[in-house]
This record gives sequence, structure tokens and C-alpha cells, in this order.
Amino acid sequence: MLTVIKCGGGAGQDPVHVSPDVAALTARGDRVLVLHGGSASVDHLAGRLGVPQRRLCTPSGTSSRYTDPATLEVLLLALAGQVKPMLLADLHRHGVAAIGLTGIDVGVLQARRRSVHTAELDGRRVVVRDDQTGTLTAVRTGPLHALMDAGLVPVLSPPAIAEDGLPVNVDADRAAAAVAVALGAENLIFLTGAPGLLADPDDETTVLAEHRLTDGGSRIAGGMAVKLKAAEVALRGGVGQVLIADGRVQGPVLRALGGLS
Amino acid sequence: MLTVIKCGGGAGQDPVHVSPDVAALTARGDRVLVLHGGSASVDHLAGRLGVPQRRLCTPSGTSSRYTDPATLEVLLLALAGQVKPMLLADLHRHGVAAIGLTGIDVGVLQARRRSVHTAELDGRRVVVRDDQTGTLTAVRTGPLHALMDAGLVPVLSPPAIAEDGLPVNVDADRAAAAVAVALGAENLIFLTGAPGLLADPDDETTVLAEHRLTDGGSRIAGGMAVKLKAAEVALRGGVGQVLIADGRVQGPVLRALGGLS
Amino acid sequence: MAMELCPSCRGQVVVDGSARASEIVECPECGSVLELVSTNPFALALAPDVAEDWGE
Amino acid sequence: MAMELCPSCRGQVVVDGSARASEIVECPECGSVLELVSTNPFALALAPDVAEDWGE
Ligand SMILES: [Zn+2]
Ligand SMILES: [Zn+2]
Repeated sequence: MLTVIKCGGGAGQDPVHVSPDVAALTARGDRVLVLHGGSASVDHLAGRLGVPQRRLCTPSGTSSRYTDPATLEVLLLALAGQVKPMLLADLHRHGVAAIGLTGIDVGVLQARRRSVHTAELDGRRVVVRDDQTGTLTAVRTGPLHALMDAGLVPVLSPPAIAEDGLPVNVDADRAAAAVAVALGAENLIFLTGAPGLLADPDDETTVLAEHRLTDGGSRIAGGMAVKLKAAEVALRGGVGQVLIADGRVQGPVLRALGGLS
Repeated sequence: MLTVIKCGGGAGQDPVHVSPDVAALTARGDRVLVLHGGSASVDHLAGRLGVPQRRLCTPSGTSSRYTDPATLEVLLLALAGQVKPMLLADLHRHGVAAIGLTGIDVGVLQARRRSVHTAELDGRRVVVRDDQTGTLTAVRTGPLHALMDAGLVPVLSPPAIAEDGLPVNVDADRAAAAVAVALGAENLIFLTGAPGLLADPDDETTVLAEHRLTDGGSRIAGGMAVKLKAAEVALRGGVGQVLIADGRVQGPVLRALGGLS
Repeated sequence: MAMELCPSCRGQVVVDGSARASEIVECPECGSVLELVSTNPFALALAPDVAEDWGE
Repeated sequence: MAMELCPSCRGQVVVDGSARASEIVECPECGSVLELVSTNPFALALAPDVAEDWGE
């Protein structure tokens, strides 16, 4: 039984809540891989370093972090040098043998570098040449299996590595889905800063009991739309179940899985 | 054949020079573990973040980085989020399957947290209560062997993890020696920013052909004295040979080893 | 505000004075998609033929 | 500059006005090693019994 847990990223969401659950799952012999983001840490560190954070928008309304070279540097600092060590130390305190990786380690997350494109930046349509972003093309499963065979819990995060051998940012939700598919995971759990999938993102009482991937004209947008897309990719790729769950509670993983059963 | 390479740290020394050598050694079936520091990156990032860097001195003249909590945060950012990813990406470009760790990962470097002590800080004798520093007490070799068994090159650095489960800074040279001893390495190579062991640290023409560990009253001080102490520990611990070599040249490791033989 | 020549049709293109390098402007005469490759002095070039969307 | 009482012998201890918290001062009368635990107001306490050296 392999469970991929996507956590971290949203403000107000403490990624270390996952440690007791990871300890419980591994204690019963399950395999676990944690994939984390850390947008709030990136934003905070960017502020301290005076690196402005901007978003690239498309006419269709989606937006993504404008990962210029200075932002990529901050992203690596925050994810690999701050979020991940905190998570690893917490897992260690809970007795979990965890090992941290970004997509650069052993080239685990391989991406195609995004080519020159146009987008809306600060309300103006511009040619973007220096966006250090990519689309995942492959997950190297061999090293991940080897780590798990050795009883270790991989703690993975962006960036990925591009065909030119340089790091590029990739979406962490999509990466979680790609990793879950590549490893043939039974469970993929997205821990979010919301109680579940909301019909109205501003109203936490509107949790949807059911959402069909084929539902057209959905009001669901932003980060949750990306999670839904990633969930769809994972399900179509053979992942047993995908759960989108509240990451702000104690024991969020076991709760989503319905207990240790 | 296992070779532990200690690199990085000194300004003017590019740690990525090691990649072709690591590739050559692993291509012939050798095992390699890289242990890196990164003082220059720590200092530079501390400057950008406005975190003052100070040194603690003892009456005997040794000094160490005053790792207050803000500095420990910078140290993690710089080593895990900057030096290590650059090194890993460069190794990847050279075809080396490298995986990065700090001592926090799998609790690989275990340390005893330094207790309250007195030292000289900014010329004044003070009680130091918040120094996030430790002394290595154990190296967990199991995970390191497992990684190397899987064909991976571990790229390790401080910090270590203390008995309270929180990170503490440790000296990278001493850590390299401890790791080499624990793993039973044949070779331990310290790459430095000097052509070798100098009788006069300010004169690069004074390379010593021989230095006896029992030599008393040595003029050798500072970082090189720590390296010599670490070398002694390694040799007494059974490491086949310890080489202190110029890390600023092309192919520094193979050069120190006298070629691939 | 500046008047520049379209590199394609030599028609007049108005460039907003606050425009920044890499900004896209369209030629009102021939419809060419142009990039403001420099703001000092103002210089227009045909924009690279690139996708607008993330391609997902 | 401030005159403080030694917490051990009640003798007079001179504390430099530029001294900072956690600084070590010695009582000239009884030789006790004291720590300036506060600078506003100045307050002395017996220093913890700690090692000076790195213990290597
Ligand atoms: Zn035109
Ligand atoms: Zn006294």
C-alpha cells in the first residue's frame, strides 16, 4: 500500500501536522511519499530578500507564479532550505526515517522548460523570456523505489530539472499526481487549507459531497481547479483513490483515509 | 573503494569542480560520498538578510561561527537551499546520480547540543546560551550504505540533528572525518582554497611536504588546524589515507589520488 | 506616448509612454503582433511566434 | 558606568556603561564570576558554572 501525501504551501497550514499520520502508516508497513509545496514560505522569504513576486495570467483566467531567475533562487532557498528541513526534523522527532529530495536529486522530476511565451504581467501583455518554469515530462521511479525499499519516506518538492540540466519550477499538485501515477500509488491525498472542495471558495459551509470531473461550467477556479485537474490525471493514470482533505486538523491523513482500518 | 570528498566552504573555491571527478570514480565502480560546507554562501546570504555574523573565540585562540537561531536559519537556507542544489544539478549534468542530505535527513548526523558556555564575543566575555551548535556523537551509516547500495552518491552537509530533535550546526571538516571513519572509507580528501598544507598561511610557496601529527608548537592555525585535527581523527579511526589538496584546480580529486590508476 | 513605425507595414503605431520592454502592442494598420524590445529609444520588432497559453 | 552589589559578597562591582546583557564581570572583592543579566536596570547574578572551552 503506497500513499502519496501532498501538503504544505497554503498559509495557515502547518505541514508538520502530517508527521504522526506518516508514523502510523509506516508503522503498519505502508509506504508513504510526501510531496510538499511552500508558497507562503516562498512569498515571505522573497519579501525579506526584496524579490518582488508577480503572477503571470492567461486570457483564460489561470495564473501562475512568475518564476524569474531571482524567484527561482528564492523558491529553492525556501523549499529546500526551510520548509523541507522543518518537515524532516519533525518527521524525525516522530520516529519517521524521512529523506528529503527536490526534483534535482537523482533527476527525479524531469521537466521540459517552458519556451518563450506571452502572458499578462501587471496588467500588460508581454513576451516572457525568463520564466524558469517547466512541465513535468517524467518521474524517475527507480531511485524513489530504492529509497522506499530501504525503509525511507521520500519528502519531495519542486523544482524539477529541465533538459538543459538546470532547475525549473513545476506545479506541486501536478507533480504529486505524476508521482502517484508513476509509482502506482493506491492513495493520493491533497491536504488543503479548506475543509474540502467548496462550491463557493469564500464560504466554507459549501463543501461539495460529490463533484463529477465531467461537470462543465464549474465555478471552481484557482488553486482548487489545479488540484481537481491533478486529481483527474491521477485517477485516469490508475491511482486507486484521490482525496482532497482539510490539512488544518489533527491527523488529517488518517481522517481522510477513514482511520487506519 | 569508498572515497569521501570534503569540498566547498571557502570563498574562491567552486564546489562544482568535483563533478567530473565524481563521475570518473563512480564510472569505475567506486563509491563516493561528498560532504560540503559553504561558509561563503552563508556569509553572503546573511548579508542579504541582514543577519549579523559574529565569531565566538576561546582564550586558546580558536574561533567558531556564532550560530544564533537567526544564523542557523540562514545556514540551512544557504547549505540546503543554495550550495547543495547547485552541486546536485552540476553532478546531474555530469551523469552522476547524486542525492542531497543534511544531517537532519534520516537523522544521519547526530549531535550533542552544546550547553551554555562562556566565550569571547565582539571582544567581551559573555555567557552564550543560544548557540545552535553541537558535537557529533554518531553517524547513522545504515541509510548511507543503503543509498550507495542503490548506486547513489550522497551529498551531505551540516547541520546535524541534536538529541532534542532540532538542528544544530557542526563543523563540516570534523563531520567529514566522522563519516569517513563510520563508513570505513579508504580515502578522505579535503579540498581547500590553498595549494596544500602551508607553513605560513599567507605564503602559498610554503607548502609542507610532510607534517607529523605529533609536531608540537605548530604555526598552523585556523581552518587548517581544524582540518589537521580532523585528519588525525580519520587516520586514527582507520581511514586508509587522508589527503589535503588544492580544490581550485581542474580535476582536484583525481589529481590528489594520483590519477585513476 | 510615442509614434513608432511598424516593422512590417511601416504604418504608425502609438506606444504608451508607460510601456515597458517586452510589452506586446498590435499594429492598428496591418494587425501584426509587435514587441517593444527597447524603451530608450523606443524600438518595435515583430513579436516571436509564441503560444499565449500554458499549453495544458 | 554603574556600581552594583556583588550578589555573593555584597561588595561593590563596577560595570562598564557599554556592557551588554550576558556579559561576564568579576567581583574584585570575592572573585565571583558574575553575569550581567540585565542592563536596564543593571542586574548581576552569579554566572552559570559553565565551561569556557569548546571541550575538544
Ligand atoms: Zn503594421
Ligand atoms: Zn563579591
